[in-house]
Amino acid sequence: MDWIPNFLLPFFYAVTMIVAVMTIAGYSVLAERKVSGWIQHRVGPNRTALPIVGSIPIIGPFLTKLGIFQPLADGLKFLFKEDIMPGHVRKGYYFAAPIIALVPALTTMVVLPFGQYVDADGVTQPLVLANVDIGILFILAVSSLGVYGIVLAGWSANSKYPFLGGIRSSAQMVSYELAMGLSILPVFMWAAAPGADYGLSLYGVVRSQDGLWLGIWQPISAMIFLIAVFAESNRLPFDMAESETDLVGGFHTEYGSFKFGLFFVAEYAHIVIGSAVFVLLFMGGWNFLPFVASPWPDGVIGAVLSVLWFLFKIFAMIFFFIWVRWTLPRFRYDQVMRLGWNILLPLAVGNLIFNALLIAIHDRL
Amino acid sequence: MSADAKAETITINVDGVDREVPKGANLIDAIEQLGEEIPHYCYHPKLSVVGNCRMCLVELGMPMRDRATGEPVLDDDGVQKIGWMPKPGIACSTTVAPGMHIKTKSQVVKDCRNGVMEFLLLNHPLDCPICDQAGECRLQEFATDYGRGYSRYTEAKNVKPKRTRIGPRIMLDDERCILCSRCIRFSKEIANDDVLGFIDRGSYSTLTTYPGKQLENNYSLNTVDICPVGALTSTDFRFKMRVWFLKAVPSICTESSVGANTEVWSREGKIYRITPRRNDAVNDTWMTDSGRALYKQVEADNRLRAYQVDGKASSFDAAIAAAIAQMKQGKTAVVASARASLEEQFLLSQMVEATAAVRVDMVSHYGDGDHLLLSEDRTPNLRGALLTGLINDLPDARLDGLGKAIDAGEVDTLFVVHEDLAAAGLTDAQIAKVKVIYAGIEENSSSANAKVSFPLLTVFEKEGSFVNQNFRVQKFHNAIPAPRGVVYDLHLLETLRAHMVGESPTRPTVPAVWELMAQKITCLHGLDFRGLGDLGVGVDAGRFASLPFVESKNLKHDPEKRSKLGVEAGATA
Amino acid sequence: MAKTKVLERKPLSLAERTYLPQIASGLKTTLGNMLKPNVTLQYPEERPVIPENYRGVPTLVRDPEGREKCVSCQLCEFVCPPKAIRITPGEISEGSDTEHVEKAPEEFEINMLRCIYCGLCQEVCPEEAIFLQDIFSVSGYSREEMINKKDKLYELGGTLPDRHRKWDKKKAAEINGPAHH
Amino acid sequence: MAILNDENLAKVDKLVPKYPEKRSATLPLLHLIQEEHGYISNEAVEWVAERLDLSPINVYEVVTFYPMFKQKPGGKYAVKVCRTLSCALGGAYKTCKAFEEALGCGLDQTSEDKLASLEFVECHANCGRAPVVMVDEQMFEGVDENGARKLVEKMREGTL
Repeated sequence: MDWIPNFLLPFFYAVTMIVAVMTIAGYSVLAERKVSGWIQHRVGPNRTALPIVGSIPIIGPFLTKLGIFQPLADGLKFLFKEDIMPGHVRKGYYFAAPIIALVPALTTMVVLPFGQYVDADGVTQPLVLANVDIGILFILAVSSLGVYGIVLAGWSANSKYPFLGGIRSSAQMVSYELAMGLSILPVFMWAAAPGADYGLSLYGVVRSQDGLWLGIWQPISAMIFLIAVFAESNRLPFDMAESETDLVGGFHTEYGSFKFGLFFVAEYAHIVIGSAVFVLLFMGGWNFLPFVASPWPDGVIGAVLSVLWFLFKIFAMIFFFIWVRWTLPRFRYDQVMRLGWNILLPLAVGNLIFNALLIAIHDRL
Repeated sequence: MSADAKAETITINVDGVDREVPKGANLIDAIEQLGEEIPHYCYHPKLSVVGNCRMCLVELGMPMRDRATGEPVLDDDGVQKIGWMPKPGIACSTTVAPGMHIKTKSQVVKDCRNGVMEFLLLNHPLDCPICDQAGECRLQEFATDYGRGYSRYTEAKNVKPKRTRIGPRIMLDDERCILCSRCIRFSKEIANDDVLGFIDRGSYSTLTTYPGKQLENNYSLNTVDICPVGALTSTDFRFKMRVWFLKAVPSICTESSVGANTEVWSREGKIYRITPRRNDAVNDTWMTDSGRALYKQVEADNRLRAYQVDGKASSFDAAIAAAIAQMKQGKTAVVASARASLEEQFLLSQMVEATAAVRVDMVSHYGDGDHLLLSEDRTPNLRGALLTGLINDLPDARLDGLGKAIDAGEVDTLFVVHEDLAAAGLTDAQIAKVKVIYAGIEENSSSANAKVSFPLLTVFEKEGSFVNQNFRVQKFHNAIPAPRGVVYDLHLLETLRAHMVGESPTRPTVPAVWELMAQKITCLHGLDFRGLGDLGVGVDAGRFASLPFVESKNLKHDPEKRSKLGVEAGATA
Repeated sequence: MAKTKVLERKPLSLAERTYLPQIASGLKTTLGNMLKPNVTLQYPEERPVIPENYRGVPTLVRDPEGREKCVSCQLCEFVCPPKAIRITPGEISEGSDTEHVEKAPEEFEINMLRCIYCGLCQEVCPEEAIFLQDIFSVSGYSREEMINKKDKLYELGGTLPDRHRKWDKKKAAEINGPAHH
Repeated sequence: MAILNDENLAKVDKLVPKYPEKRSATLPLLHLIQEEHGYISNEAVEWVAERLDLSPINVYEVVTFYPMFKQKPGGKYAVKVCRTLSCALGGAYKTCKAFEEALGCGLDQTSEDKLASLEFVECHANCGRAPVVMVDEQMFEGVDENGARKLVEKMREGTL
């Protein structure tokens, strides 16, 4: 009877993971609203209160003021709003689109390591659902599927603004996927150096950043990757697909209630995943600080601390995402294309060649 | 008249400018004709001069002459010197004289007015916010021109009774009274009812009636009009509406054949009061109290408000169809009205032609005249019916002739305008024998038994003209909108006429009807509606001048003179 | 033709062309703003300080004796630019305590759907009976509800001190008779 | 209506034609009536008006204008205390007060026993010795408070 560890346990882990990512995504929305409020000298959501929790003397009002309960209310609202479907949409694709948008975002987390556990034998093991060697390839492959959701949504809506949004989104996705892929090659060229046994495993990348973080060692790669993540997750200043000023709402113009909510969550899940990957690749994962040995003790406590540290970094990245959003204006479409093809792609190729040469020279020495 | 006036002018010098004024005129009137005003309270052009308000003080002077030789006294430049009177004099009791010099804007004059205003305002309660006169108050107007803006009087003001009923229609506020005595003079000189007077003296002076008497003659409300302040107010209009909201439309009083010129004051389709409009050829500046109450017929309970067929409300088109069907059966008689306007009578005469009516009758409404502004004929337009050819002789008070015709079976259908058949002497049996088509303002015995009833409009809801006792054509204007759904009387008559002859009806306007009338009626040749002006035009009575009209001598009517004038009447229009 | 002066556009430096310094300074600005203290007023709980001459909802006031000050002179109705005021004047019946005032509004309506809060009614009122006070938030479920009737107007207006006591003086004078004997 | 006795009626008949306008006889007629009755009633006003072809209000205006015409019956004596400047300075107010107390009535009133009516009037044109008091047609000078009381006593005794 080994179906419990073989089947039920992974399932439990997966559900936990989904809940965690979804929760973080939900609270990213809150963070977005709150931070935008602060940046614009407003207060942001501060009214929603739970019946009992909200009335606990000091804590209740404080949480309410922070808007902690707001995502709950938003989620409920999305759930219970009337589900309006325009008459002119292509129904099957219209329903499939939000699911297709969300599923890849959630799937990528399977290969995301989020901490380490040193067991009683002193063996360090990654905390991950599936520690596959081709982790980064998996992520690149699956996450770029998310664009199908957007394209389908744009097309199935059968009206011009969503359609334009979908087209733009796919073009953008194609443009930046290249630069993104090329930008992380040097990372792996260094991390998966001959002798290291972990190939394209993300865990391996983190392990390799024990001392020096790759973000410092490979700043150009980090920058290109960061920009590409912005573009891939359709964040400002790259939200061509839904730019309100010229496309009304882009691909989700015709969506409402829970289906819109799915898109919404998918977008923020992308941010979470993107932040996590960036942290893993360039910010040392759960490693404490550059050149400082991680002080995590062995055992469960060390594992929890490493996870928390990793989460902290993710949150910092999410904050950065939001911060950028409320600072930079949206690019024009042609600017987005030029940046992707004319600048980032050559830069990434150049960076790759430069690093290859560097490694070649390094190996000769 | 105007030609005469032009011949008799003299030159006076007003504020350094030589101006032509009518000879023998009062100085205030003369200046008014020049388009300027000398402020005054007690003076009234139609009343005697008392000169007790002192507001009209002006500087007066005559060219100097040497007393001994009678030679003009010249100054160094060889211009005749002006002998200014040492003190200002009141303009109201000064008659213009050739060469007279007056100053109306000098500092002295202004000081005089300032002083007079200060005294008048000493004990004035300053209750303009609750005063009905506010907005048309001479005291307010001159206080803005010559008032000081604040009072130097620190003592307590005089207190007098605020609401004394000095007549059934008049309320006196003693505190506001400036003792100009216009009302007293009016009662005595115009109304011949000398009941008002000032009792006590000094600051106790009070306007009052003799104990046990009231100002209750039929002209009492004119005292309210001429009161320059808010001392006398009409109980009917009191506190109802501020005058600045009211729109004044020139109209004609329908009470009697005098045809007093009036102004109808309304706001948003509701009439609040009627006041006289000055017309020296008709009513001077007066009118009767009873005439002022006529606006109440607009909202009277017995007003006919809807088109009816067989006593049931119906649409205009259905009522027209029913009436036409009835009249086409033939043997239609028409009872016309002297209360309809000239244009309506004309269109009715057209309709009479179109229906080939067997006879046209009219009912007279005579009462006692007061030899002033209430004549014996209580209809406004009897002479109009004569001019339009509806009738050829004076009507009787009873429809006996028509009654006989009905009895003889000569009449099947009766088209009645305004008149009450039972009151006009038809028996129930006679009425029952015919089908009645009634058009009128009120519900009465005619409408009660009518096959078809058409609501007509009051004089306030339409425009048109009346011919008064002196064959003077005077027009009235639309003051308030007609009741919902009721068409203009002219439209109704034209529709009936057109359907009778199988034409398609037009919507006749008063000026358009006038064009027709001017062609068809001899004495209206060359006239048009606009040309009547606000004061009306006298027309040639022609062969009707010798008819034995019932009007006796009154304010502007002299039957003897009238019949003598005959043909000339038109010429002096 | 006015002379046009062509300004030469300077070429961007390399650092400027990367935009990175600009982005960094932008981020600095937004972060600086974020850390500044907030000025937002938590409206329904916190109320703004209403200055004395604030022009809120027009109301009718009573004098300290509880007498209605309005004498329905209708000047406000006249001056009201959007014609929001509607007064039916009435007479104070003889024998009442305030019969010396003679006139009071029988009905007084201010249509808050029309009112533009210009304050001309307050300006023009000779009896100091109408005031735009500190109420700034009005709402209702129907048009009828938005027309403030006389009762509502007095309820909103309350009582204000009367500096002149004109009618009190007048009444005293009526009781005591003329001052000079 | 017996407004005037025969003697006065005869006077009236002589008076009226003396004036070019009848209206001018109003004052003399009113004086006659006041002399006979001591006051002028509304009936008298109406009688005068009829006699002179006037409206009653015209006569009424005259009656109310002059303070010397009484509209109500007064006391046996009419006491008039001067209040104009020199008399006022000379103590007319005190004198008046004394009269009020002695007669037991206020100003412009008649004492309860109908003895006298008291008035505080403008100058009697006899400013020699203030205060000046007139009782009916008799002039008294220098009437102080004591003088006033004495005058009232005399009136009571009928020795004035």
